[in-house]
Amino acid sequence: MPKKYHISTKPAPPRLYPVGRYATVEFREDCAGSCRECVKKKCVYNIFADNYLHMSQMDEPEYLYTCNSCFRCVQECTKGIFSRVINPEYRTLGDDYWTPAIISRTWYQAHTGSIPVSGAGYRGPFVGEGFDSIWTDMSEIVRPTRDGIHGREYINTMIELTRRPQGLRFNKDGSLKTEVPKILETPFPMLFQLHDQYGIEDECVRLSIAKAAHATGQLMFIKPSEITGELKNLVSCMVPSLELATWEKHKDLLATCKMVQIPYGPGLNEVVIALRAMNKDLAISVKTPLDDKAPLIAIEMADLGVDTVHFAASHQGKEVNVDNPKFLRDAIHAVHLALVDHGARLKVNLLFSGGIAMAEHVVKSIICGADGVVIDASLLLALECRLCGRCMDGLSCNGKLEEVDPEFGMTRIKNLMAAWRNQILEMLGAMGLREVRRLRGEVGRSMWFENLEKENFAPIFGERKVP
Amino acid sequence: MTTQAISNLHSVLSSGTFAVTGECGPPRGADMNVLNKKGELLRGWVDAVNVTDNQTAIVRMSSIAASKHLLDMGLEPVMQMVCRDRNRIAIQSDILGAYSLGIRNILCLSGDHQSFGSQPDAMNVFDIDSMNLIRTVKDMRDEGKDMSGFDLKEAPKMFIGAAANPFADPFEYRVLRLAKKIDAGVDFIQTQCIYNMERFREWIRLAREEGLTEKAYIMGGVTPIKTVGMAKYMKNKVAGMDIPDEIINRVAGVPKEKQTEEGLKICQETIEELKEMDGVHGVHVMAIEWEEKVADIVKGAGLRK
Amino acid sequence: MIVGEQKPIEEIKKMVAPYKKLLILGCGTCVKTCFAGGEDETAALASALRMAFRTEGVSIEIDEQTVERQCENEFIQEAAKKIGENDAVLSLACGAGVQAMARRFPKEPVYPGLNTTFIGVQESHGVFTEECSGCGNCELGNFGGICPVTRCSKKLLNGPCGGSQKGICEVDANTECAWQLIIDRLKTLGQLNNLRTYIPPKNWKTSNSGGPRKLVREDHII
Amino acid sequence: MSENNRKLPEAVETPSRFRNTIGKFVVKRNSRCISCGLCAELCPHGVHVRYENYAKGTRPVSHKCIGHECRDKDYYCISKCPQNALSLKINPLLETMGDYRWTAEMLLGHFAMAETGDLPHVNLEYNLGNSGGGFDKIRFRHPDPEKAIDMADEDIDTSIELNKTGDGRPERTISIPCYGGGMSYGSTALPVIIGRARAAKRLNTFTCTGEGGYPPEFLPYKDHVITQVATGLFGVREETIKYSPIVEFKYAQGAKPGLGGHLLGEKVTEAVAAMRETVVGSSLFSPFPFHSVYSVEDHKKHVDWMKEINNDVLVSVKVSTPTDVDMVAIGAYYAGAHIIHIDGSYGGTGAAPDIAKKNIAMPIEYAIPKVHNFLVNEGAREKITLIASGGIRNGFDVAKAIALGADGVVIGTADIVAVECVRCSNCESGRGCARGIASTDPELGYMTTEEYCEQRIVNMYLAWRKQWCTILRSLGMKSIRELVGRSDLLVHLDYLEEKERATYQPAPNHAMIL
Amino acid sequence: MIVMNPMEKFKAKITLFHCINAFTEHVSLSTDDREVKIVKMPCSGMTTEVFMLKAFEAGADAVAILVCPEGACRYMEGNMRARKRVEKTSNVLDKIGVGGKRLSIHNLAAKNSDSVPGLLDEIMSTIKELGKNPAAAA
Repeated sequence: MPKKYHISTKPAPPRLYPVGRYATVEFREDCAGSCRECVKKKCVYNIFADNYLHMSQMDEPEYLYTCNSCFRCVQECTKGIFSRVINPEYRTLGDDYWTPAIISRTWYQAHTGSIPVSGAGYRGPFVGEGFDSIWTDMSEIVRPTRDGIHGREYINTMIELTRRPQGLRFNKDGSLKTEVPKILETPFPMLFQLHDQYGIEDECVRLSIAKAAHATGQLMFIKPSEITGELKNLVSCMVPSLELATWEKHKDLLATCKMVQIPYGPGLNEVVIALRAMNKDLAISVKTPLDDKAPLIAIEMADLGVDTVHFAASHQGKEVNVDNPKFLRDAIHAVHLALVDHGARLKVNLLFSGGIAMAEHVVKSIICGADGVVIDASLLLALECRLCGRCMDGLSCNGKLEEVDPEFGMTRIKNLMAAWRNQILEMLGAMGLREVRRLRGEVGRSMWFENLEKENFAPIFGERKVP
Repeated sequence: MTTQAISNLHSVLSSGTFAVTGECGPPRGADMNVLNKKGELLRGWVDAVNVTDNQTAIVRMSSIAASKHLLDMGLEPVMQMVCRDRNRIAIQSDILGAYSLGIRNILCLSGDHQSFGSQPDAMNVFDIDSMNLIRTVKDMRDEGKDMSGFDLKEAPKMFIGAAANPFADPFEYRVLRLAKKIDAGVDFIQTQCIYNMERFREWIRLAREEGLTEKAYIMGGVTPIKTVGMAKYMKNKVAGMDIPDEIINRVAGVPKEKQTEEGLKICQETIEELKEMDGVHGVHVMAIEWEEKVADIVKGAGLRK
Repeated sequence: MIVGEQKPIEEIKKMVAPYKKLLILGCGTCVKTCFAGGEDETAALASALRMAFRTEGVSIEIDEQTVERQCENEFIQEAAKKIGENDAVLSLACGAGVQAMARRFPKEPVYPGLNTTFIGVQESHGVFTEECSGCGNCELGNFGGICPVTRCSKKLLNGPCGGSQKGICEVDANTECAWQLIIDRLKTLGQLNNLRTYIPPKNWKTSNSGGPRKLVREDHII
Repeated sequence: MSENNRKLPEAVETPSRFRNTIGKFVVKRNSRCISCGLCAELCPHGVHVRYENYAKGTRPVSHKCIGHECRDKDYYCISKCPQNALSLKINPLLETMGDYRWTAEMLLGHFAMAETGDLPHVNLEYNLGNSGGGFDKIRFRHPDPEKAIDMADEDIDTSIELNKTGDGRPERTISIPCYGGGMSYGSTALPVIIGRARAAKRLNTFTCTGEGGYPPEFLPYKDHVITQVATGLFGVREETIKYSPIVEFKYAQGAKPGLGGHLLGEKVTEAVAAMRETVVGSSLFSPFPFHSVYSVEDHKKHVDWMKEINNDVLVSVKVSTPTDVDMVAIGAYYAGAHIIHIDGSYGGTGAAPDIAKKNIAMPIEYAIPKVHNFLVNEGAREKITLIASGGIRNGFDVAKAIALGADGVVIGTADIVAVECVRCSNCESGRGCARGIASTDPELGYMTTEEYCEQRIVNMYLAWRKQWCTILRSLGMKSIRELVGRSDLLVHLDYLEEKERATYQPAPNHAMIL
Repeated sequence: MIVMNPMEKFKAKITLFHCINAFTEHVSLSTDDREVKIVKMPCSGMTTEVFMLKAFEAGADAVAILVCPEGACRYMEGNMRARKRVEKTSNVLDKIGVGGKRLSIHNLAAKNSDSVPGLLDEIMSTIKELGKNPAAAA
């Protein structure tokens, strides 16, 4: 049995007072005073006692927003003076896609390394856009091949990033004739990169991510100019992102790397040939924006023999520079199917970035046909970024990212990755799969909203009038 | 009611004569001449003179000393005593002292609250209330014992009076309270100034019904109105005072220079009505700091010549 | 409950001026109920005092803590650590609390931050009224549950004085005449006859005229 | 009046166990009030209460207030108050309450039903959630007024049969088309689960043990308690099977299919550990799946085993809703089950990974017609009882589920809401539910009483029954069994032309912050 | 006594407590001569004396509370509570030598955030008149 892969976690409480979800509202003048029944004393979560502690220690009353929403104070207060409110700061976190719930759940995972578990049923909408219109399937009683929750630690989440030979040929003596390039793998299907919009340009942020990549055996895309200071010691986990025109300046760097990333563009072929000539074991990733030409580019790259194509979607997971952009779900599936039709799916690996905000997005991306994903904003969130966008306006960071201790940052990212990986295991376990690679393109393991409606509702209700 | 007359006032009242008492506030200083002057103005017109005890909680010569001065002038004092300033020890000792000086009438009062006086910061005592005080004097007189039950060497024989305010609220309680005071041992009652005759009549009727007018001598209180201003002030600012609007309007209805005269007239009319009223045994003229008019009033009402 | 009121800040400033490290100690029971010495008031006073001294260029360290009750040993003890760290204590408790602190911490100067005003109740929001003088000899039974000793300006036990008009005490237009209340209530209860009873002079020995009072429960002492 | 209906219990007013019941409106009385008592005389809903011999105005009973609706009535207290001492506003709290599936108004509506046994008199939208799909978009087609019948509630039959196989085992009929979902001893407070059993007895239906063993407190109600046999087999003993009228095999739970139960360590108290034969404080994860079941044959062996132990037992098979749920259902039928119980993905749970609750398996709205039609095509539909659960929240959802093809439903969350769950979803954290429902904490676990839970749950079902009767009457049906599979009576808003859509009640649609 | 020169140039610090229902920050209120710190309160009635004092203690030269119009408080009386507290706290500030005028409360017409810069200008002139907060931490 192979050695189990494991990401160690360690609680890493936030440096800043977290943006709580709820606060209670009460006017103390209405209070009965030191009431024997005082709900502030009885609070199961003891938030009020903590509030008083903070009152004497803090300048700003952020701690007001710490309620756990059991409503007992509201309902038990002798004089009924309590009400509740949503923290306006919480309300304005992120955007429609990166919802406050996603952001706060990401913080929770980075803090604890645990997967979010809650009671009561699902609380969200029936269906949503993009990934939210996919339900995954699971194995039911009469299906013999599944592992369930037990033994799931043996589920393999490793993916490959190098091209594969199309078949194996052998010499007469039985030895392998086909030349098999060196295989590059990552232990879980989430590669790291720096966000191209969010996040302050600070070495501690890059170092936090690099350290986490190093500690987990993951790869991180990075520009050579960003490899400064202590990052120089961690190049083994880095994938330099080079420009076609200037790549040769970084030959030294390439000597220590396993993979390189270059953009799609004129002159690419020559660069690929030159890189191959320089080091045949160097994996090559070609990065290109995710647009309506993506399927064609994927085929072109497969034929060209690059190892991996990295499609970058928008921050909200949509195609870029297109009039009616498709969401990742359909875009990934289109690229995947194009390669399958072309008979080239096995030649090349597909990575997608942008809009991967939750562990379920990783699984669903893979179901749609990706080999893996590249995450960025989630890494910043782990470092207590609030995705408020102030950094883009050159304003100070609300999450004080510039003060992150790289060691702390690494722990938070490791925690997040451990939590995500565990969730991937939950889903794979439920599906009875032992390997994440087996999931790639397995849309049969999922149920799509349109199909379910067509299959089950159309016979009853007729034709759907609302898209 | 004791049979043997204790004082001049007692004998006047018990003789059935319509008694007249006046009032004399001791000076805010040790000057006896003021007292002499006031005494002279009252002499001959009244049967006894009430000597107030730091009235309205303003510091004045003690009522015991002032009473003694009047006594020396040949007037009969009614020594007022309030519970505000003395505890029960001081009260009893003062009564004994007063008696030894020849004072024979005592009017037992709770006393105005100090918050109106010259020293609102003072601590008040109110160890016992006026009801307790009445009973204390009575017990000292009739049983010869002080409050602790100690046999006094010589019992102070005092003619005991108390105040009653028919105009204060709650009205229904007023007669009850009178009864309680009489039960406690009061010999005579002086009432608050009467302006609201209707209410007074009702009060005395109820007192009669309860048989109270048989048990104690009731003297109606009167105060002449000097000006409309004074009337209004009394109406609004003085506690327990009830001046109906008709009275004020009547005074206000005459020219300013005639207002005093009108006030005196009202006062005289009141006395005349009291004289005829069943159960009223006398009148108590409170012409405070206006003693020179007492003669006019008494004369005008045909009480003394 | 015991009702108190924060002392003027100038007075407090003068009291604590000699010290470099001051602990403001709140009390979470009665005086919290009347918004004079709970957690919020402690924090507000601490903040105000710090600023008051700062405006004068005086440096003083002000620490704060609030215990459940300053009149109970178990709770007082919770403050021991902070008291040890400070030069003086400004107690936001009633007089009893201040003295309890002074007694438990013999070497620590303890100053009162409140004026203890009376034993009373909150009649409505922000209105507190005195209801009991702790005379040690409760006569409420005679008076329909309204205390003339406390609520009559003259402590009259045998009926109202002549100053009561329209239910208002002669002393203050905002004070109800206790006797009016007593009579009204006895009338409702059908016990007006109570008033005919002569109430003998009150025994004030049980009140503070008898010197400092002490209650010894032999059954509690082992 | 049918036999079944005669057994229906009485509604008894059972107010909130908390001092302040949350209402849609807030009425406040300020200090200007002179307690004249006019408002108490005026208000027909009991918002203002005047106690005999109490001299002060009391706090208004806000949750009974119908709000601005009575503005034009002559009992509108706000304008009638001579002192202007009353004010009225929408309760700002509502914004922070509930979620897409259970909106604040749905919660309040259920609280009101559980309190009174009647439908709420306050204008609350308690039949539709804000989820934007499924039940929340499905409506009953406008009924033909000609068909409507005039029939008293008592005469309408809402009972369903649980044994349709005709295999000689007892016919078990329940008076309402619902029975209680499994809630284990360990996840849920004892008074709550016993209260549910007592309610089940009075309503002539069932409740289910869940996977936590069979506490002896259930014994007085054993004829109304289903024993669940789940993958952990926690607390399952031969005698508990013998007690049971029905045994439920839990293959999966809709909220976390493929994962098995989670009971976090904090909730494993001494009593729970003893019941489950395990160690105090250690988290319990039920395995998935039954490691002895890898085929229909294995499954049949299981079913036979139960039937062997108890000759009168009926067998229910609870599965979640994967793509092949229809195949699973028919498999269960051939293995000899009496009831096939499909649990949709949006159902309740004491603790489940969020990722599972949201993503794994399909919502029940799809699964019901899928399974129903498949069973019909296989000719098995008349021989098996199809029970649906997982995201069925209110009386209307029940009726819609039945019209889509279920015989009846299993209810979990709504029972818990009846005993005042606010779905804060902290069931699993720390000491468990702060409201004393999903907790075995020695303090929190006893915040409720059996009597209270029993009556609140009874009340809620009585109110639901009134809704069912109204629906059935309007459709001209005398029995709820006539409604089964009548999906022709349903419309889905997204499948209607705009004009027709406008004639139906729109689906609530407001942004929420969760 | 620290003597302040009122004419001394400094960047004024203003702390703005606002009810989340009364005001939303659209534009940055800070300018070259003032730094505005914004504290969102669930209701202005939650702004207790402590918060106001703490803001001054933390160095604010002025503190303003933005509340909903009279009668428009979602919690019915929060804005009135806030006003009463401001009156009281202003008194305290006078007594401790900070100056009660530095604390102000403003009813904003329904979500009329545009008037806020104008308010801040008024507050600035008060600060100019009174000088720097003498109680600010050194």
